[in-house]
Formats: sequence, structure tokens, C-alpha cells
Amino acid sequence: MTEDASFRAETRAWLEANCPPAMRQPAGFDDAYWGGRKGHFASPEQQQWFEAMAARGWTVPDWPKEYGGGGLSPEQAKILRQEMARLGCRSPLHSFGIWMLGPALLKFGTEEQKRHYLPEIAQGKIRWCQGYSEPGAGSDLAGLQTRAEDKGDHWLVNGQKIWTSYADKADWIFCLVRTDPSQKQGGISFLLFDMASPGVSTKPILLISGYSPFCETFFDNVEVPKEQIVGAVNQGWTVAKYLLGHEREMISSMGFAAGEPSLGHQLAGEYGPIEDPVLRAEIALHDVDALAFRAMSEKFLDELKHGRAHPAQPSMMKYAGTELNKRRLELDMAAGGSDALEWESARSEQGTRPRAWLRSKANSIEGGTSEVQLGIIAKHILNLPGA
Amino acid sequence: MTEDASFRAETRAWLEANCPPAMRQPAGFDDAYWGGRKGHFASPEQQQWFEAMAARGWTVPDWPKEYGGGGLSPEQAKILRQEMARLGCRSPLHSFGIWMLGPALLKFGTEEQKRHYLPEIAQGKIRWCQGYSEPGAGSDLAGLQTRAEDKGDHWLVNGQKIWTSYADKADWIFCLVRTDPSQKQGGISFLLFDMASPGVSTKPILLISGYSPFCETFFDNVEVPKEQIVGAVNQGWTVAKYLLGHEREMISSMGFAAGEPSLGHQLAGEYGPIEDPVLRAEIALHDVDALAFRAMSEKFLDELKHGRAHPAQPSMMKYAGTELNKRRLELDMAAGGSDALEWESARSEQGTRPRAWLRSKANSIEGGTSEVQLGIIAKHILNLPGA
Amino acid sequence: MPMFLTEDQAMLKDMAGPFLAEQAPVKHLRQLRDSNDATGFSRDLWKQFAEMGLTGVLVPAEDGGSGLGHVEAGIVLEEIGRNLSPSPFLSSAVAAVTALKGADADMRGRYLPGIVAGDTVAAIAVDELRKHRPVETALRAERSGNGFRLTGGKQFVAHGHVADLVIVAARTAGAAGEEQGITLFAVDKGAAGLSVEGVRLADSSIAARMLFDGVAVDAGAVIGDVDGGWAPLCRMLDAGRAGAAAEMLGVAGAAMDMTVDYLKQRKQFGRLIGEFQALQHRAAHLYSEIEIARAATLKAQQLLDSNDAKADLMVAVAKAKTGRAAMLAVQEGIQMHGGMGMTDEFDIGLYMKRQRVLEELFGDSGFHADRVARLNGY
Amino acid sequence: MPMFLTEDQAMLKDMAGPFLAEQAPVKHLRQLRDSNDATGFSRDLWKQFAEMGLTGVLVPAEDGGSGLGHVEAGIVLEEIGRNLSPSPFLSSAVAAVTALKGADADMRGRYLPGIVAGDTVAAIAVDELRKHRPVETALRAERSGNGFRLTGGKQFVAHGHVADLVIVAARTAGAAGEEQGITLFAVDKGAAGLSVEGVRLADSSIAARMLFDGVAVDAGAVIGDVDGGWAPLCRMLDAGRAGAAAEMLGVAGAAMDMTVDYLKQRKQFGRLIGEFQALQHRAAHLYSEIEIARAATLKAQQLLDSNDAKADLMVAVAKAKTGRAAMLAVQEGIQMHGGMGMTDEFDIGLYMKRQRVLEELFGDSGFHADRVARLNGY
Repeated sequence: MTEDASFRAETRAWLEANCPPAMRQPAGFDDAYWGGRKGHFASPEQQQWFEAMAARGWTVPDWPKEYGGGGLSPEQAKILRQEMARLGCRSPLHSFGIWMLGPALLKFGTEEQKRHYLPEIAQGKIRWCQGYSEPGAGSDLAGLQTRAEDKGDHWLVNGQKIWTSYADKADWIFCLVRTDPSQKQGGISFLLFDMASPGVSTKPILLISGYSPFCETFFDNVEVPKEQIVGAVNQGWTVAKYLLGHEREMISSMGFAAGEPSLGHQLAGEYGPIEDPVLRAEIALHDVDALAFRAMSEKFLDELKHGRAHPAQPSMMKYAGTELNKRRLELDMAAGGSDALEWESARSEQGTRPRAWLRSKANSIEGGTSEVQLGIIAKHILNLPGA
Repeated sequence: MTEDASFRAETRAWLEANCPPAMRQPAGFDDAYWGGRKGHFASPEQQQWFEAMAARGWTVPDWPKEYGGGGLSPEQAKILRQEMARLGCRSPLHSFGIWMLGPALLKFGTEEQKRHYLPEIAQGKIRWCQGYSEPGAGSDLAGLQTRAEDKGDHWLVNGQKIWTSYADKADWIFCLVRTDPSQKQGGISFLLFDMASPGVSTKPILLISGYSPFCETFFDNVEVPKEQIVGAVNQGWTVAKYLLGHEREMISSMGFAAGEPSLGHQLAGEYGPIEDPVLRAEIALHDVDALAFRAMSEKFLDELKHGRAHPAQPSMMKYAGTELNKRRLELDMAAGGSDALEWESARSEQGTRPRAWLRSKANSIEGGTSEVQLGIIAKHILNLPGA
Repeated sequence: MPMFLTEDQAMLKDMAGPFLAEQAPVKHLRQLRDSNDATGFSRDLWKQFAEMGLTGVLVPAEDGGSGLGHVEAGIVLEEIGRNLSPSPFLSSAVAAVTALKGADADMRGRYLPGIVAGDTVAAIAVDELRKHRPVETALRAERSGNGFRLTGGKQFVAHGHVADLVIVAARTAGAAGEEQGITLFAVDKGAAGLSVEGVRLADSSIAARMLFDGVAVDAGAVIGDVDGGWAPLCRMLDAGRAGAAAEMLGVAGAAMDMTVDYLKQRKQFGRLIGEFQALQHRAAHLYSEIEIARAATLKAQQLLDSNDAKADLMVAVAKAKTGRAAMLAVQEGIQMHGGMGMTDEFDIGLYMKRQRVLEELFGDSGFHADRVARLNGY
Repeated sequence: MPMFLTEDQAMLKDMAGPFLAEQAPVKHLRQLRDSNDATGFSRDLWKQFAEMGLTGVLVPAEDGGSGLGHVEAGIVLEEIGRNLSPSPFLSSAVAAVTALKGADADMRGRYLPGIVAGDTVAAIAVDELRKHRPVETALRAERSGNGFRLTGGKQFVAHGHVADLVIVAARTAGAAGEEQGITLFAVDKGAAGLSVEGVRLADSSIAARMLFDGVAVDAGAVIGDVDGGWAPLCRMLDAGRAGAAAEMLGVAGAAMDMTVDYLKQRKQFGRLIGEFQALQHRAAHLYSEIEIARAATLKAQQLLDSNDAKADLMVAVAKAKTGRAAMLAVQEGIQMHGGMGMTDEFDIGLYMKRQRVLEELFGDSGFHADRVARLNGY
């Protein structure tokens, strides 16, 4: 047996022994365990599963062991993913620390920062949120206004963030701040600080879906220790760009390859044959695009893995994938007809369907609007002038 | 009987007596009589019909009698159009002189010019062509390069035009030339001259449809008498803008309100039921748009007639109508399948269908591209900044 | 008939617009929603409709109304759409009135005065499944004594939870899928055996699911002819469809206006976003689509008012075209508002929700595109 | 199998690309067209295909070919599409070879060497009406002595006017609309009772209309089983469809490239038109669509090569998606070229014409979208 094959066999056996059956059922995004000081487990099985995985460092299987990771090779990490997928294992820990801050620290953090922050993330002790967008600067991060003044022994942070996901539930924030108002991108730094610091307050934003996953976050003379900066002063843009690229890759690689690509197949299972001929045709044309996009996702991941993807290709994936998903949910609403309009009934599970439809409208805004992605493609792939 | 009612009765009787039955059949654009020095009649009936109409000034029914027109009131002209439509009478004379130059002369010409040129147009004696576009200036007339130098007793014209419709068949040209290179729109004048002048040459442009309705037209030291200018020197832009607006109105009011708006109805008549379900759905969605656009055409004409149309509304009509027509012909090709691909066979009447399809691609380019129209709407109707 | 508003119609618009903008602007909808109002609209407002003569817009003068037409009803509905004003106007004053106009004098006398007075709320119960397919009507109405007993279910009955009167399409003969054998009934509130569940929809309006468990009605409850209900049902639905198109025009117009305004205010990358050509072209395209939808809707209303044989085709065109245009308006609206459009604080999301409900009401764009195909013989 | 080209495949691309760009660029098509060439392609070029081993790309090694797969055939076809190179490669080396591969040794020996050598041109005769509906095959093949007599018509037979061999789908049992009862025949050039009319199409290629007036073939002309031709017919068509998708990818890619180049050169209103954001966004969208089509086509080819049960679904996806993407590419190409794009002098119009023919070949996007729906159970 090759080394990989024996790793696969061991992993499979371990997962079968340690992943409780309840953790092999699909879960919604919000059903997950998010860790943190205020984290709580929805069930004993969730706790058992999290603790078993965390003990092996498998919440972050490919991070180095010295930072609390599993220390797996890329090939082993892939095998673990495959085996988890085979059993339908849920992710043991949802975390912006894992998805976003961790990769940035691994690349730009000091040794001290890595040893301090990464294990906390791996063990789900600290829940992080991201402070990028500001009321005046959505797609345009270069225009951000939140100030961090150098006060000798600390930074003094004043300003306001928006779209901070779960800021009201997070323990710490990684945050872009302006440290030099005379520059644009050049004057931005990447700070880390505790949300419990005096002067930090949050206010959830009610969305059209009726949910409030985001907050406005206010900083009023927040003092941040000098060393809590990632990368050099005024070099936060580099960190942020890396992270945005990583996020785009993550969104494009996670979000769209999974699930049943044929909406018509799913709907026919739920409702039976699609009788309206025009709706059926539109669903068929959608399904052509969705099945083609699934092939694209596969191709993109293969290219990414082999270092063959164009650096701007994640923009294309993000653009196409989010626009497709919006269209899918429009058709899903059309197929659901008046049943799908119910907002509060038990029958509709409190309007899961229309809320998901409304939620999808943010797909093409968050993480860089479709317009921004198209501009990136025009500039970096097509090399169009002045793009 | 009211005056209008008696005019209608007389007109109907006269048309029935004077319009030969052969001239009551639909004709293609190119089957028409275009007049001019080289003009020839395709049939005795065509000649008879033209001469009968021309004798009454009814080639241009609403032009004043002193300029060779019919002198009809707007209401009478409308009655004439209605009665001609009722009988299916063909237009007796196709002419850019009638459609384009005439209205400009009526508005901007001197009395002498009107008396000289308009009756020639009305009688089909002179066939005109339009010299606007240049190789470097398609949508951007302000950039035009053809020079007319003031040589005291004449203008000396040098340069090149493109997209001159039927320049090889025309007798005279109305032409935009640059009389002041130091200005942009301000330095343009509107000249008239004989295509038989020494130094004028034309070269037909072969189009993707296989037809050559347009020419490149070259001016090599062409001498044009000083008085053959419409409007003041350097004020040709005003004339041209008026004419372009008029052209857009004409295109939007003529081109799209007529005919069978339901493509599906037409196709079902030709081929029987549309069996491919996706094609049928796309045709149905097209027909929704086409029938809605027919209502829009009617509304636009009513508003135009009553001075209620927004001055930029022709841009909207031009944009929507041409894009719709392109879509229609794509669907027409799809419905025609491999039959519609035949290019030269007698069966396909030498490829009428695919040639019309390819011809339609120019709809959204000529007379101001769709992009130009959208820009006009954004600027003049939506008042968007910097548009 | 010229394709623009007559002077009288323009006056009606000048009255209805400010009235709704003042009495029932978006804030009014928010209040009803946030207080979880169980009616879903303001009965006071409905009374004001009556005082202004709007409730009777389609009611003939001899029945106490103003005897106007669908163009006029559409003017009111467009303003309702523009302001997202919750109101039973569409179901009561347009759809139900259209059905009742074809009834005998007895029934007209029973119901129309109440609607005109703003006392009666009427609802339309046609759909039985999640999609609008009136020809599939299956709710049974069986002869019983002097009358009928109704058995079956209805859903998506706007205002059905508070309606004093429900116009019900039922099957007295034939089978689902057949036009023949449908009968329209007027069923009063609180009839024995009728259970009604009000359901809050995405746009905060309330529609009912209704269960008819052998509901007894007498012969006088029949509108028109027994088994011959298809034609009056179609007339009622077409009135509702043209009305929904008009309301969607208001939704689309308001969504476009607030979006274009936003483009003129919001800066990004140091420029007003309205300066970006890609957005300009999309906004211009949207304008064009809405204008065309407006023309189609006006044409449909005019043809309804002149009892033209082609009215059904044009109503289908208007509902489908306006549905698509309004969908584009709210989608582009949300996207161009960026993150702010996703917040409940901004109004654009409320327009998207309302549009989705109107799109579904009386058949969606796909349903009507299919009708356009059928009516054109393919 | 990773979703990118292997080293060998990349080498093939590096060979086929320059070969076609040099030997059969767009100018070559123009020469054939302007000289009104009656063959429609260059037989010399076809010989060169053979010398480079391309004609036998799908022919098993034991039959003298290179035994490669649909990915490799697609590489060649994409370059054919990119250069608009007229060639019988798709019909002969892809579709016909796929059919013949399933035949007995006798027939393989009779035809495959000629194709591999570049001597034999093979054509596919399936369509009988203006739209592709293979299940509607009605051309009759009636038993007659030791063989069959074929009676009926075929159209849209690419290269049929010069083909040495025609693969014909005929009905030996059942009725049009049934899968069962179809049989594939290999019919030689010049068979008695076969009349062939070459028809010049919009893209200057030539396809044949064929009339079979009791054409006699012997039993050895049957490919596979009598009445069991549906499966091999589908295999042949799917090979052709995946091939057409690959060719369309080349058409789309070249159309996009020349358009993007034009955007970088052409000035209007004092700026390069490629600076206009509305055009940038449309070009970026087009890029995205073509990339996705490319992935779908590669996936379909890989599934065909691995005999995957889902290959038919993915082939339908690839044909539909690439058809739409390529249609967008040529439409945007013409529009962005402005007036120049309308002239015969510019190449973009030739791409639009070729795309229209490829779109129709072996079923258009609508046909394949419908197949996707059926294969997904709705």
C-alpha cells in the first residue's frame, strides 16, 4: 500500500469511528459551530465532533503542527477532504480566522504572531471578524477613512466599519485602517484587536432577507498595542489584496462546485414535472450554464492546484458563479410560485426559500461587486486600455 | 361631409383609379423606383404610378406647392397615407432627397435653394446621397477630416467618405466637410455638389450580406461653387444634427411599426407548429417584446404628433427597435434551420433569409450605434453625470 | 384613442399621486409591517379611497360608481405600486368589480354599493396550486338543494383573510383542464365550512389559504351562467392582470427613479457611480424596457376599455413585458445600490419583494408568454 | 484526469495551430470562396492532414490510426475553427470514424485506411428536415434480396457532394419518432438511384441534399445491428457534437481575440474604444462565457474518451453552451467592429457565418438545452 493509500485507510477508519452520525447530515451555514468566547454547541454531537477534530489539528489540516495545524501535506489534506465528503461530514468549525486571517498570518505574520494567534484559531478559542468595508468605501477600499494614529506606544483608532460579518459575535477583529492620510492604498495598515477593547461598539444591520449577519462597527478612541499590526506600517494594502484574492478563490472554489447543478432535476424531484413550457425552457438554459459552470469549477481548481490559473481568474469565477446563483434562485422562486412567497409560515420553514432568494442578491456585491470583477478581467486578462 | 371626409373620398377614388394593381403588391426595398439621371423603371406600371403621383406633387404630399410638393395639410397627408396603406399602394419614389435633404433644406435652405433643389427632388430628377461618415469617424462625426478650403470663388474639397448609400447611383451628394480645422463641431459645413464633378470617384463596399448598397467615396480637388452651402459656414453641425434627429425619427417611426409583430405567428404560417420547446419559448418571449414594442411605436408616434415626445426618445426607439430586429432575425434563422443557411440556391431565393439576417447586424450600427443611443438616453433623459 | 393620457386622466393622476404619496408612502407599509398588523392594510385608507371616488372607478354610474375604465384604474394602481401602498384596490375595485359587473341586478345591488362605499373588501380565489393555472380549476361545486356545496382548496387569495366577499372559481362540470364547466360564485365571509388561514408573504402583504369543506351557497351566489364561468373568469383575470401590470409599472418606475438618484449621489473610486459608462448603459436600457412596458400596459387597458377582441393578447403581453421590465428594475436597483440595497433600511428591497408577489399574481411572465404563443397559433 | 491538456496534447496543439494558421488561414477560405471552388475545401490540405497523422486521430492503432481521443480531435478542431479552415475533418475523421469504429472488421478494413490516408472523404447523412431531429429519421430501408433499398431524402450533409462514403441513418422498422428500428448504412459514392445536389451555404461551405430513389446496398453495408442503429447513431452524433463544440470554441476565441485587438486600436471620440467601460464589461463577460464553454467542452471530450455514462449529458451541455458563447462572440464582435465589421473585407463576418452553420450542425443550442432537461428528468 502506498503511503497515501494507507493514510486514506486510516483516515476513513478514524472518521467512521469519530464522526457522529448526526454530524453527517447536511447543515445550513448558520447551524455550524463558530467557536469563540461566546461559542456554544448546538448539540453534544457537535461538541464531540469538534473536539475530536481539534485534538488532531484537523480543523486546519494543512497548517503546520507548530501553529496548531494538522501538518498534513497537500495530498493528505485532499484525501481528508475527500473522505469527509464521502461520509458527508460537516465542517467541525466555521471560522473567518481559518478562512481569512490564518492564511494572511501564515504569509505576512511574524513568528510571534503566528505562534500566538494561529493555535487560538485552530482550537476555535477566538472568533474573528473582518473590518474592511466602510460606509463611504464599499468596492473602493482605497478610499477608507478609519484612522489609526501613532501614539507612540499604541495606535489610536477612530472610525466606522460596515458589513462586518457577525461582529456582534466576534472576539477579535482584523481591520484595515488608515495610518497615512496623505497616501491612498499606500497609507493603509492591517491591525488586529480585541472587540472587547473600550471604544468598540457594534450594531447589527437588518437585511432584506430579515436576517442580520452583518454589523456596523464603531471605533471611538480605541487603543491598540503597537505590535498588533500585520506586515509593515502602511503596507496593509498588500495583506488585504492577498486576502481578497484568497477569499475570492475560496468563494469560487467552495461555493459553486458543490450541490446539484441541475435546478430542473432538483425541482422535478420536489414538485414533479415542470409544466409551464417557458419556465421549463428557462430552467433548461440555466442548467446548461450550471452544468458548464460545474465543469469550469473543476477546471479552475485543477489549474489552481497546478499553478496554471491566471491570477485574475478568480474574478471570473466569482463573477460567473454569483450571477448564475442569482439566476438560479430567481428560477427557484418562479418554480415555487405562490408557495415560495410565504415568509413566516411553518409550511415554508419561515420562508427559507424567499429569504435564500433575497440573500443571493448580495452574492454579486460582497467580496467585490460583479462590476469590479469585470473591470479586473478587462484590465488583467484582456489588457484593455485604461481599464 | 366635412372637408377631411370629402378629401378622403376623393383621394380614395383617385388612388383606385390611378394606382395600377401591380403597384399594390408589397415590394422589397430595392425593387423601388429611386429616380435620378440614371433612374429606370422596372415596369410600365411603376412608371405610370410614379408619374401620376409626381404630377400631383404627391411624392412629397406635405411639402409646399411652390417647391413641387402636394401642399397638403398634416391631416390631409395623414389621410393620404392611410388610404395608400388601405390599398397597399407602394411608395412611388424612394429618395434620400425626400427623406433627408428635403427636410433640411426646408428648414435651413435659402429661398433660392428651396426653389432650385426641392422640385428636382419631388420630381425624382436628381438622386441624392449622403456624405457623413468617414473611415476615422463613424459614430463620431465631430472628428471628420474631409476638407473644404475656401478658394475665393469656390470650395476645394479633398477627402474621403464611407458608408455613402448608393453613391455609385446618385447624381448629387449632400456632404459634411471641415471648413475650419481649428474647431471641432464648430468647423463643419454642409455642402451640396454634383457627383459628376471632376475629382469625385466611388467604390462600392462589399458587405457580409453579399450586397453592396454602400460606397467609399473619394474627393480629389473637387471644386464646389460657393453658394452650394446649406446654412452658414461652419454651421453645418446644426444642419447635420437636425437631419440625424429627423433620420432617427423616420427610422423609428417607419421601420418597426409595420409588419407582423409576432414572429411565431409568421413562422407557424410558414412551417407549421414550432416543435422545439426551447426555441418556441424564446420566440414567445421575443413576441412579447415585439408586440409590446409595436404598442410603443404607436405611443411614440402619437406623442410625436402632439409634441409630447421627449427630444431624445427617438434614441430609445432606435436602440430598442434595432436590437429587437436583430434578435428576431436570429430566431428566424434558428427556426429556418439548415434551410435558412442556403446562400445561392433558387429554393432559398438566393439566400434572402441569411442575407437579411446578416443585413440586420448593421441596424444597431448605422444611424448611430446602440452604444451612442444608450449614451444619449443616459445623458438627456436620465441626466446621469458625465454621460 | 391616442396613446397618452387625456386631460381627465392626467387630472386623476395628479390627484391619485399626491394622495398616495402623502397618505400611504413606503413608511406606511413599514408601519403596518413592523406592528405586525393583522389586516395588512389600513381600513381608514380604504375609506379614503371611497371618499375620493376611487373604489368605484370601474363601477357603472347606474350602480353608483364613476363608470371609468381600466386606463383610470391603472393610473391609481401605478401610484399604488410607486408608493407600495397596501390596499385591496386591485382585488376589490378591479378584479371583483369586473366579475360583479357581469352579474344580475340582484347581485350587483348586493355587493357593489359596499365596495363603492369602501365598506366591502372583496377577494379573488382562483389558484389552487402554487402556479396560476385557472383552467385547472378543480374545486368542486355540487348541486345541493336550491344551491351548491363547495369542496376544495384555494390559495394565494390576496386579502382573503379579511374579505367580506370572495369570488370563487369552481368546477360544476367537466374536469380540470377544461374551460367548460367552470362556474363563478360569490361567497360571503364566515360561510359555514369555510376555513381561512392568513399567510404573510415576502412583501408583508397577507394572502389566504382557504379550505372549502362543503360550503353551502344558494343559487343566487352564481355569477353569470352555471358551467359558463370561463368567460367571466377570464374577464376578471384580465382586469386583474392589466391592473397588476399597472402596479408593476409603478414599482418599476419608482425602483428606477431611486436607483438613478442613487447613481447621482454615491461616489466610488472618487467619482459618482453614475459617471461609469457601464452603469449608464444599463440604466438607459432599463429606461427603455420600462417605457415599452408602459406602452404595452396602456394599450392593453385601452383595448379592455373598448372591448376589443384582441384585448386578451395585449393583456398577456402587458403582464409578461411589465413583469420582466419590473424584475430588471428591482434587480438592477439592488445591484446598483450595492451593499446598501441589501439593507432593510433602504426601500429598494421592499420594491423587489412586492415585484415578486405581483409577478406571480394572476400568472407570471412565463405563463403569459406561453399565452401569447397560443393566441398567435403556435 | 486533470482538466487541462497533458504534455502530449499541448504538443499536438503546438503542431496543429501553426500548421493550420500557415496552410489554411482565413485567406485560404477566401480563395476557395472567391474562385467558387466546387469542392469547398482543398484536397491537398486533406492529404497534409493525413501526412501529419491527423486524419487517423480517432482511428484505433490496429486499424492504422493513432488511437487518440476526442480531446485530441478537439484540439485540431479548435484550430480549424480559429482559422476557418475548410476541411472534412469533422465529418470524416470524427463523426464517420466514430461510426465505423463500431463496425465489423470487414467494413473497418474497407474504409478506415482510406480515411487515414486522406484519400477518402466521408459524410454524415442524418437530417431530413430543416431542424436536427434524429429520432424522426424516416428514410426507409427495405429488405431487398440480400440487402436493402433506401428511399427518402437527406439534407445538410456536409461535403456530401464529394464524399466517397456516406453514413446514412435509415429506418428499417418502426416509425419516425421511435429510437428502435433505425439502422446505419455505409453508402458508397455514385450508388445507382442516389442523386446529390451540392448547396453553397452562408459560410461558403457546401452541403448536399440527397435523394435516395431505391438505392440498393448489400447486407455488408450495415453498420452494427439492423434496427439497432440508435446507439451507434448517438455515438456518432455525440462525437460530431463535441467536435462541433470544439470548432465553435475556435471560432469564438478568434472572434473575441480580433475584437479585443480592435478595441485596442480603434479610436472614437478621441479615445480608444477599448477604454469605454461599457465595452470593457461586455468583453469581460464574453471572456467568461467562452472560458466556461471551453471547460464544458473539455469535460465532454474527456467523458467521451472514458466512455462515461454521463457523456451524453455533458456533450449536450457543451454543444449548447459553446453555441451560445460563440454566438455572443460573433455578435459582440460585429457590433464592436462597428461599420467595418459589416464589410466583407474584415474577417469577423466570416466567423459569424461559420458560427451559424456550426450552431445548426448536429442540433442547435435549443435542441441540446431540451436534451439536458430530458436527461435530467424534466
